[in-house]
Amino acid sequence: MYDLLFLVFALPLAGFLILAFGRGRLGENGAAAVGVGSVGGAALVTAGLVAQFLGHPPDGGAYTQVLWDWMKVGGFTPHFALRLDGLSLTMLGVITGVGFMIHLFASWYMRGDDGYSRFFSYMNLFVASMVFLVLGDNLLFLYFGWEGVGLCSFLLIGFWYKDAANGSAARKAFIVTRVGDTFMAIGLFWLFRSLGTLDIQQVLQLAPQAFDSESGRQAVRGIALLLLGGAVGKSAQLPLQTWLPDAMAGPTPVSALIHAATMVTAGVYLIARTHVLFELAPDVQHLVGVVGAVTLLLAGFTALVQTDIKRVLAYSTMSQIGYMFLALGAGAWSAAIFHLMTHAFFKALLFLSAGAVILACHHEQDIRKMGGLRKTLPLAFWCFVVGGGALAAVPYITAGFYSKDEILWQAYAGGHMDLFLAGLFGALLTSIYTTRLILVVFFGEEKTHAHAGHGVSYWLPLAVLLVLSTFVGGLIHPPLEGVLPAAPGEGGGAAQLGIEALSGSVAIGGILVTALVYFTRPRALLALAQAPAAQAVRRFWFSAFGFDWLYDRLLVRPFFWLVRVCSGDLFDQAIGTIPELLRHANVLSTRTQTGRMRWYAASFAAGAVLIVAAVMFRG
Amino acid sequence: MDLVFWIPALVAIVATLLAVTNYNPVHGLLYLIVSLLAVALIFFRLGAPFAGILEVIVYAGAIVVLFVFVVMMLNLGDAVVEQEKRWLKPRVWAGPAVLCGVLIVELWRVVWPAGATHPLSDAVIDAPHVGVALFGPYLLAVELASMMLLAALVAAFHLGRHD
Amino acid sequence: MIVPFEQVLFVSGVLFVLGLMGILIRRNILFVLMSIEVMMNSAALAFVAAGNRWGQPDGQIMFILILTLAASEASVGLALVLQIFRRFKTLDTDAASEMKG
Amino acid sequence: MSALFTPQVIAALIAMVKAIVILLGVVILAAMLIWVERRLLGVWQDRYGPNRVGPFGLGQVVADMIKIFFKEDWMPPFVDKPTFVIAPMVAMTTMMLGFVLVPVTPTWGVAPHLNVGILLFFALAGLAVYAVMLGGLSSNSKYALLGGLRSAAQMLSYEVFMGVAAMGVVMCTGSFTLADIVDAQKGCWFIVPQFLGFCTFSLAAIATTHRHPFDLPEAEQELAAGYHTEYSGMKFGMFFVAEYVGVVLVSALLTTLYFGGWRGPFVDQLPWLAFPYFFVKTSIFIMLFILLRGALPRPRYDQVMDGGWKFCLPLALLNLLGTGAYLLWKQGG
Repeated sequence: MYDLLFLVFALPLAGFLILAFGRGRLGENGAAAVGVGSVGGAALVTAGLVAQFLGHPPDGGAYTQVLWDWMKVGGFTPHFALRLDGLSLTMLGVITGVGFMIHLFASWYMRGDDGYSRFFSYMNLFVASMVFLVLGDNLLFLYFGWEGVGLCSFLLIGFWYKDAANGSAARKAFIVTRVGDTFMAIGLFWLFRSLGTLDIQQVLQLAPQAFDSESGRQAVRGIALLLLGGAVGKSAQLPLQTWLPDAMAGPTPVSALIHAATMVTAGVYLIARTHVLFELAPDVQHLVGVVGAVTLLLAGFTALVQTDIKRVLAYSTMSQIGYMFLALGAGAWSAAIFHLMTHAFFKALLFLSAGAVILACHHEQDIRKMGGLRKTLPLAFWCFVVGGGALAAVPYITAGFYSKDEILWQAYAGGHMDLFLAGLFGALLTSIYTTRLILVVFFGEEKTHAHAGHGVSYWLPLAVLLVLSTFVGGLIHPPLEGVLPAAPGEGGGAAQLGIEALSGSVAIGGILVTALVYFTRPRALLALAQAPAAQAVRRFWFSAFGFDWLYDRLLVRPFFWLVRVCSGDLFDQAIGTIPELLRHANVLSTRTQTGRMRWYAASFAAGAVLIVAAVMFRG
Repeated sequence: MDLVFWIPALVAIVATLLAVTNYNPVHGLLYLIVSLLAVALIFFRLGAPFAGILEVIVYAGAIVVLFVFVVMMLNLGDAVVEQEKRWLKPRVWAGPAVLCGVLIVELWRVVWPAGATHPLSDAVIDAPHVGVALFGPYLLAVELASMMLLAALVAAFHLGRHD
Repeated sequence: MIVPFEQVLFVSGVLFVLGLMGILIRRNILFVLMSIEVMMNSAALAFVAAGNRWGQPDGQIMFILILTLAASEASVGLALVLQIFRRFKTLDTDAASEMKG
Repeated sequence: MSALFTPQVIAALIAMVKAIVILLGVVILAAMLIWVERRLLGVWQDRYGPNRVGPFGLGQVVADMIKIFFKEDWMPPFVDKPTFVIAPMVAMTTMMLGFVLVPVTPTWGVAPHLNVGILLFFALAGLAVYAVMLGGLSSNSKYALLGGLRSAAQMLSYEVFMGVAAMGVVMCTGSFTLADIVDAQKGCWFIVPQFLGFCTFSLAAIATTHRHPFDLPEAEQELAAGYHTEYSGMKFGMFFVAEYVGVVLVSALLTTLYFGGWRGPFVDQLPWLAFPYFFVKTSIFIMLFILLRGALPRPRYDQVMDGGWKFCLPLALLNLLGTGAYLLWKQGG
């Protein structure tokens, strides 16, 4: 079974090639069959791998499949190899499993779109790249997949490229993440220079000795910081978070798969993968947690006031990834991955049902124009209730509770009180904005007429993800022992129960208070919102704490100014003379093009006469 | 003086000259055929019977036939002769003729320097020799040539269609 | 006793230049194509003579390749002649001068 | 005197005499064929045919020849004179020249050992197209032009796979030379291993001589007399005789290529049997061609072209492929 590992990325890649070279000739059903089928096949293989892994774990807890040598430069011979261990298996399950559900949903969602097969070809390429990212046994391949998913994210955000705004959103996402990628690339160079290898296992083994000296500690601090920069960019954390809300310009399944479930969690995966480096640099590790904490609070406040249904979810994604970073910072590696998994379930569910709502309301995304949809869209409503519950971490019955509570407990147990309090407050914010979203969209008066979807590719993914978002998802325990080090507070006992009670009551309290205020004091709420101070705060929050404005002033405008200043300088003029000369030469040479064949032949003949004469007189 | 070479050579030169200067396309083509047959004879004399016979079969028997065929299809008649007479004024041909004369003199000086004689042999290189070389070291060239013929076939078919 | 190699080359050169002259002086595209055939034929003659000079079949092989080239050229060229005649109602090469700069 | 009659000169003289005898024989045979054809057609179509002049109407040949020789050789004023004159000459010359190849008996033949052998026949057949084209073109008449176009296209098409078909025989023999080909048929005539080649070759041969059923160029109903509509007198006679010479040539070639030429039972013991064998075999083919004329309807022009390109050419290629594969297999053991 392990031999089939390569299929997990080969199948989507083949799907991509077929769809890309088919150029839409396959028709919608054919494209859907190829696009969904290839990911489905990958999911099946993954399921088999999971069964095998749990039943008969490979020696050393990891299986490596060397396909071929990629290149040979001096002593540097990276193998083209796939490595399967508990961590990558977990990621694989999320990518192919959730990915398959989203593909299935997308085959319903995208029907009738001009770029139907193009969409699936991008999606398949994305899945292939993401699988490659998590399976690569070498940081080089990880980086390869990293850039691959970035490319697919760019392509899919700008999928409806005819609207210029989508194109600029795609560019923004690409450029902002590129900043992080550059950090990461430099970090990898530094790592390779220090250790002479990029093979992940060797890095993890060599690092403790190699960085034992004072200068080594400085080096590992720098490397960890640079890797964090990459992770921050990909995972939309402070300060590179601004691209994610704009990325919602892509089709909703894209938002579900790439900008909620998989790609944006790549940063979490990267840090978990290279955890040894972060453990060697404790202050950087703590910085990871702080970044996560600040981001989750900022995103939580921002989500409170957003009016676009997808933007609310985008900010909540940022905030949830903030939780994961917080967990990483607190040393709760497994909890971070666990939350990554459950978050993939319930956030994919939320995005897909948001997609269902959007499509039912004729591509309306503004929640102020929705309302009372619970009657017309019962399935979407229940999905939102369960997914929102998981997001807000309603105790015991939702998947989100188990993972988030684990994070809070570990933060508390590890003595990171700052992180713990931030997380607790974030939980309150989460429950409030989640409740607000559900109340505004599904309750109140009906403002638009919605058409519910139908078909198996519509309800099956929602149903599966719905089940996974309940406590069922919380029962899945990723086999991470041996891959990631144990967290400080394993097997908590009474203290953990206390934390559970605290966080659970915070979540429930937030929901109840919000619902109560919404149903009983709508007038007071309105009056509060109308207050000038509240308006200012609202605007500030709405603009996501003004980061876009800040970056525009700080980076974009100076850059444009520089470009303008430089556009007419001396060098430019000097270079400009060359094309000018060429243009004149062109005008002259077009004169010789008379269109008369005999003229050309005569010049040939004259040339021949000259050449032969030269030969004759030379010797 | 090797008459078996020089007689066909003179015939070829004269016929070619007449072919390229004739007013009537059909007569020009007839002279061209004569020139080709004369060259075929030279091939026989040079010990290349296979090349000689191919020259007749393919050049004279197929390619020039195509020309005649096109002339028949266009059915130009006497008008074309009048037109050629108008086009072929001394003013038109004097310059190129001088240029070509210079080129001939130059070629004569270059390829036939005084005193240089590399004798040719009487040995016959027969069809089997050519065939063995053609399908041995030149196999790739044969494949390329066949591909070119296919391309020409497709192109001619496409161009020749009434649209 | 056959003539020396140089004399055959000279004859080939004369034929070539005659073909070249045909291209230079004719306006009728049919004659231009004929002249091109003459030029190719003269090149073939030079190759065959060279084959004899070295006692190798390669000269004749080049002749055969030239033959295929000439056949392709003639077929495509004549198809073009038909097209030109259909479009411009004349065989004047100068009529088809739409590519002038 | 003895210096003049060196052995080479004597050999050359003997060869010349042989050539003249063979060519004369062919021409006379061709002339006789006019009578033979008319009589035979008469027999097969249940009528008399020429039977008035001389015994069995044999004098009819002489009478026709006298008429053709002495008729006024009139040339229409609108024709292109040089080409008009050349065309029948080409027709006659190419067909007659073909006989230099044929080994009539082991010792009689002009150049049966020619190293390009059968290729020369294809060269001549290729040149024979000019007779038709020039005749049609120089006549300046639309019947002649259309007839010339048609027959030129037809001959070109059929020559292609005639060559391909004959290459099967060449591959079996390993030589272009007709004498070698006859020798190679000592054990078994090539009709057996090269049956497909024989079928296509004979079809193409009929088409090349534009005999019925491939006489579309002369289809009277549509094109008057095709490319020789404007011809009369001796020039017409040359076209006419050239056609019969062609029939004889093609029959002789079929005999040589596929039916063992002069070979037959006891020919090694009794060499004088060679000529009768050759004559009889060739005559049978001539009769066959005449019978075809009497028996078959004329196909439409596009049917003729389709039959050539879409039926005969693939068949000939198949034959060639099969032969090549068989020879390679035999060689490889």
